[in-house]
Amino acid sequence: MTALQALALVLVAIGGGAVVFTRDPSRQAVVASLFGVLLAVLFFLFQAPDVALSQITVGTVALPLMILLALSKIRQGEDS
Amino acid sequence: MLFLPAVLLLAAGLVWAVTELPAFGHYSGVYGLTLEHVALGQRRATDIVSPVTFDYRGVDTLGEEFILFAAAVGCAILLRSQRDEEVTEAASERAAARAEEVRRPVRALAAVLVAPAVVLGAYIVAHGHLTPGGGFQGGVILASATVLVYAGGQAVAFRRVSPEPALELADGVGAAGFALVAIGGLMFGLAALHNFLPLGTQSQLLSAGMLPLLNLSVGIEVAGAVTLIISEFVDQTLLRSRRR
Amino acid sequence: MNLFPFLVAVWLAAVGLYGVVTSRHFVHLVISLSVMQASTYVLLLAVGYRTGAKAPVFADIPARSRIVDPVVQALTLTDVVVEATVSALLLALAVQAHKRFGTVDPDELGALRG
Amino acid sequence: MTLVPLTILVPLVAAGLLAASRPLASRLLADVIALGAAVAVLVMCAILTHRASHGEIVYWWGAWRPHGGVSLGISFAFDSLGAGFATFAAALMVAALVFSWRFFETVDHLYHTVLLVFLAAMVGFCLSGDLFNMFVFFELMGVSAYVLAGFLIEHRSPLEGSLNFAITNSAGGVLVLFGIGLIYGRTGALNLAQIGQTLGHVHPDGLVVAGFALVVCGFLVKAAAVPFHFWLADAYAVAPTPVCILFAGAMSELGLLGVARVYWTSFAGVFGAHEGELRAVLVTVGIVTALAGALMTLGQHHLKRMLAFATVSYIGLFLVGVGLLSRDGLGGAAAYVVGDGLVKASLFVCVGILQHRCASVDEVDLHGRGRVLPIAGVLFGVGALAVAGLPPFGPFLGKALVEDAALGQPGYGWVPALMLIAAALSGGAILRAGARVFLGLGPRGEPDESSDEAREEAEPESEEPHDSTPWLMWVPALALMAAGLAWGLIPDLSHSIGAAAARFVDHAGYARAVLDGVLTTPGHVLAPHGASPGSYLYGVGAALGAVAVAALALIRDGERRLGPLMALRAPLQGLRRLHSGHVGDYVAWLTAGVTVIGGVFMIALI
Repeated sequence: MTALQALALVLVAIGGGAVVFTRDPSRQAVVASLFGVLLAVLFFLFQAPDVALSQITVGTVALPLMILLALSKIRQGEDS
Repeated sequence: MLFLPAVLLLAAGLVWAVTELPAFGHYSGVYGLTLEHVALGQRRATDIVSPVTFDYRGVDTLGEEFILFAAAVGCAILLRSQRDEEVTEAASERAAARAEEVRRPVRALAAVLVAPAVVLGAYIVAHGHLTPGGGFQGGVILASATVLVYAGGQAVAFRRVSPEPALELADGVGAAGFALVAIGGLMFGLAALHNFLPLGTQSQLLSAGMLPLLNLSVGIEVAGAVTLIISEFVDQTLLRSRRR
Repeated sequence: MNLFPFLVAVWLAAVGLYGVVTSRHFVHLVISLSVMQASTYVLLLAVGYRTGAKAPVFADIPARSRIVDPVVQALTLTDVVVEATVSALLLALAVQAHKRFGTVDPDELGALRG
Repeated sequence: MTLVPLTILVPLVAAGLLAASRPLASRLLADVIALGAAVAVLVMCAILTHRASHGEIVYWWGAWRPHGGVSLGISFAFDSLGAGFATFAAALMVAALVFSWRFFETVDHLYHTVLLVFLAAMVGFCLSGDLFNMFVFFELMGVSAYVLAGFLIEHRSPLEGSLNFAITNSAGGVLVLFGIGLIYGRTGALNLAQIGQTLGHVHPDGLVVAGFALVVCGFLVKAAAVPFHFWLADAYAVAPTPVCILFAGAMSELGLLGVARVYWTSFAGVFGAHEGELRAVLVTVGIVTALAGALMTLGQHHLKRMLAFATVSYIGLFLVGVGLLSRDGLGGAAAYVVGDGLVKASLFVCVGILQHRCASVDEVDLHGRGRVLPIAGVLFGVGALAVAGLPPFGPFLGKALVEDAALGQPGYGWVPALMLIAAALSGGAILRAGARVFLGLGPRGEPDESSDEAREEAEPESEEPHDSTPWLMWVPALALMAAGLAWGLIPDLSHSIGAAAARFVDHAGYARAVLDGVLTTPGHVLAPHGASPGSYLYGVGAALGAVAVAALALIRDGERRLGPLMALRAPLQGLRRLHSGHVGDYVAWLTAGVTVIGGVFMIALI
């Protein structure tokens, strides 16, 4: 295992924990997006560019966007 | 109180199990090693993941496309507007006000990025069998092009560039297209999902047989499905319940 | 050190499971579920990795190069899509839950059972 | 051979085109296309089932035959049991579509689209011979089912039921996939036959056991065995009634088919020496599921929720058959699934008809109001006795074969007695509900304090009560019941199912057929000819027990309204408290269940 891979793995492990233990959902959406980037980096280092590309488009763009839209709807309901 | 010991024990069991996996970096599975030797010659696709996804294990991808298809249709069903809701003028006005809030440079940037996103998405779909990426990744990027319109603060305009029937059409036709290509093999007296197009020259845009066709239908389906899902969520932010 | 990637996979599964069970907010729950799912990506890709091998793309490497297992990559691609779609559906349900009942807390929504 | 891929491609293409058909939007078009596709699948599966009786049909997608014993592609393997189950699922789909035709007044083409995807997923899951491909169809089935469960989104309960369903089953999916990752890491194979061959007959180690336990537990989540069953009642109680037919009749049972398939094709060799321990675990889980489900059935007043818990109870009985890990047990379970599924589907249709007519599905609320529907009442009564095991109908045959298989297994003589109790309790609960609704027997008003909740759940699907029932709704009710009753009367059915089961459990024969393309001609099979005389006693006993349970439940006994059944009250209350409706609890139970079952496997098998 290369040092880079080990570093990425450590970051992914910390990131996963951070996502779960961030209890405020809108901050969590940001953390989850970062976690998605970390995973994508790990996949690149595991020589899986196809998966990394998928992960970037889904994990850091599409999914956080859906989460933010859902949260904005939920918050809008709480305002009124 | 029940859960913590359970999850700790489960983790312990999993740790025990993974210690008996081949050490990291020492993969020696016959499946991958056989493909390493035969795939390039058999399919003439330079990105080996592409023939594995669409050809050798094409049925998985068929199922996967329909998972996405069902989810998009499902979001349309679950988020459809109810009788007691409507897009009120107030909501539209708020959306317009929000558009004003988004600063002009951001809007300009979003507008400028739309065209490159479309080009990039189309490029990735077209080169699925040659370089990393393919119908799925390209499709999501294409979807994000329409989303950029929303990011520019144009929630109402976003609805206009992505009318629901057109999205359902893309979603349905793309998904059915994949299944029809699978049936195509049968038409030529071959097995389903069997390649029925010439393999062509390696590294050419039109090579690797039916892979470009499959990438294309997946690209259409994914772009339609993802835009459909996101537009349903956008709709929700415009909807107001009449009861409140 | 040869075990480390697999241990990370187990950790992600366990911590995601913990998040799902203890969650008080549906959106938080959905994201925790996605962490749980991420454990399988790490497991699969780690299983198929070969030290010193190249990515399975012959666009820029010689045709006889050693490559990592393309099969697990295809499996992970499918897995990523599955995770995204299930998340989308769950978020749609969470939005509806909030709209109908003004709560995103599984405890409050579940209160009608006896 | 070209029929094989078409069984899933036809419904998928139809679904795609239907989704794209909004510009032509017409309810009639959607009904016709969906029904046409479902009938086509039914016919194709029936033809293939017939052909498969001469030996497995192995189909390689893309013609990727194995390369030196290594499978490169994905195979579909038709054996009569798997193909027969696909036929059964398609038949239920046809019934559900016919029933939906008039049941829903406002429903658009998207409903049919999702149903067709669901059908393709069920068929694919039955036939797939590849572990990861099974997972894909498992998830496809899941995603379309979550949508169908939450279809009536305007009400509170569907939302909750669908959320609990989706979260619990997604967690189950992660378990399956983690297990697949472990198994792939060891064997480098995904094809079931190849996994079996690679694992061979060596002594199992922690990895193999953990991989197996994870996959089995993931499938048991879908099957809803205790303690993975919590989501089921929430989801089935709220799904539209036509969808319930499919959920209760086929979807849960597919989880068990998955367990049986994976065991017999991949793990029978490596666990061969430890079959006894494995059998003990699976049969115990099955019996616990059957009894817990039956007790919960007794405590319900929401008719769909009651039938949902009855489903859990019968799943437990099927699991006993599968878990015996013998040809006769498996054959019995297969016969039982079909017989019980048909009758149960008819019961769901009866509830749907009641709901259409009276706009309620609450037993208390409906007290005596079912008198306007005498035919439904007769169906309900006959159905309740049939599912309890009254000879010689369909469910009886299956139950008797499972009991005979248990008696044939040394050390399992106690099983039939417990099966009798479970069947009598759940059958009795249904009979009690029928007597109250259709005959107006028993006390009027609140039988116990839980009814407020039951009423809250009993939100109408079609809001207005109707004055008459369209004949198109009676067709599936009568046809399903007739088929379910006649299932037990088919001459020598037990023998042909026994032969099919013998092929299913032929570990080596399957591997040869898939990997080498060599068909072993089935030899003479000593499968049972009909149920044993003793099992008739058990069947009659269970039916009488059901009548007794129903009668006792209806007797007003002062303050103690449950009458002599008071003895069951304490465990019932405890059980009910566990069904909290809180999804976190459900997933916690799931974790505990995996840990316990996996732990026992580890201790017993290594």
